[in-house]
Amino acid sequence: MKKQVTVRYFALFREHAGISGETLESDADSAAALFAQLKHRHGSTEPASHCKVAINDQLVDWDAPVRDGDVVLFFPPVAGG
Amino acid sequence: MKKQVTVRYFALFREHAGISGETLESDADSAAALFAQLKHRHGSTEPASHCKVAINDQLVDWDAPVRDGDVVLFFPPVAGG
Amino acid sequence: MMLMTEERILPDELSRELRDPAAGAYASFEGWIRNHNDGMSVVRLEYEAYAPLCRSEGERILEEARSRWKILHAHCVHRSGSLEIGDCAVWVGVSSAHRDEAFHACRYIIDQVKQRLPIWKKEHYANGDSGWVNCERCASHGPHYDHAQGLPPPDAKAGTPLHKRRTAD
Amino acid sequence: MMLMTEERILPDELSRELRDPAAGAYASFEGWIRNHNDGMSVVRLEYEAYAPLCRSEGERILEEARSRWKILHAHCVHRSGSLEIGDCAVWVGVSSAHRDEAFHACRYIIDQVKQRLPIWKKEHYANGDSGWVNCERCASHGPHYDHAQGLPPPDAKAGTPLHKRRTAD
Repeated sequence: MKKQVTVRYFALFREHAGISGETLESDADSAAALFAQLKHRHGSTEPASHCKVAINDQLVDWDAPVRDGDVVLFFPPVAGG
Repeated sequence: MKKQVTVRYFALFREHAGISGETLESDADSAAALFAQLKHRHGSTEPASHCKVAINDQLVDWDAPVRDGDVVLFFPPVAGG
Repeated sequence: MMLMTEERILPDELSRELRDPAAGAYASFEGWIRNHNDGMSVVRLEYEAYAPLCRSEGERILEEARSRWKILHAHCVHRSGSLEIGDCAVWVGVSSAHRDEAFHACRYIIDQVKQRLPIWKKEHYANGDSGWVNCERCASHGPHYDHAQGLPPPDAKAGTPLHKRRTAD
Repeated sequence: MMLMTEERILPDELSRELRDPAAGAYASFEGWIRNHNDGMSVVRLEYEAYAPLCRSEGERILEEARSRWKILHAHCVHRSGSLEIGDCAVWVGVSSAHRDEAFHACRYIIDQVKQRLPIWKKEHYANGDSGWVNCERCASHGPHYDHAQGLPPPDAKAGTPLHKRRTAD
């Protein structure tokens, strides 16, 4: 089923996408599926497990469901400090 | 052989002795022997190995020789920081 | 308390908030911007952070430290934006009755902060190139563990290392 | 650099001396005067130090840290005289390229300083009593390992614990 989601890209992903976010329609059931569908945007060829995902400002597992109206944040590997 | 040495007492030893130091004659061959001879002054009944000794501002082992003119410092167990 | 800031970090003021008559020990850590990384001469760093999650995840880390060790107070502040060599990028402070707990908690917090907070840094090199810094955990898997292998460098000139192994610790 | 001082310790000024463009990490420790020790309420501490040997032994400890870990700078300052609750009695700061070395060296220095420098502290309690604080290493041997067993308390009232097990870490 198609749902509308807002996606945000960070750092490397943002630079590759050329945009910091977009709202789109997707039938992806999970965060992982959505990440795979948007590979052309964020540009990462590596497994999602190396990156992180948050839905509605909560860090979630990659198998977390994506629901209509969700805001999904894709984080490349972090490097703080 | 008698030699003249200057002894200094610190902290607990100084308070027990009632003086911070004295110059005296002794035939003690080692720092340990001098410490034992002066037990009535520093008041410590425990083995010298729990304390420290310096001669002429160098920390030394308890079997270090005591020579004429030496300044011998007796340190109770330390507790810095 | 976990804070994100674009202002200069002032450890002296921050440490005052950890003071406590029952505290006998205070351990702190600061991450400073280094002038080199992996053989490259670094002139400047840019930190990008997603502040809302940095704060919530940071608070979680501090809470974990408090539950694991008997400490009195623990704070962390992380900067974002553009930083110069010598600038303080992150500060962690912990106070406790005894020093063992302060040291362990301080180390735990900085280690977790570096692995879990959504923060990324881009190094700018003396030769004009720039590159995103690879995460620490990946770096520990060796040079072949490269997250972005095959990813076309979006803003890099030829020869720019896209991911650096490690930076300021 | 190992310093002994009777003045207030200012960590912020001291840390500036450890700054280095090659430094990515700065770990520091401060020992603060605690208001309690071993169940007794402490109001003040007096530190007696033999400064010449504190300096030379302190320099030796710093040199050991430099030879064991790849660090850039390491300093230590210890106070003597009369200190109040909350005062900083000792400060250790270490800078290095990476954080692991700074943490290890900082911990090593404070541990050694507490065991090796000729410094003694006398606690003054809320009830008017006072007592010399036992050393850490002896404390770790348990309550029966008492250096001064049998030694008559020179200035203590009846019931004063002559040696306390531990104090501010």
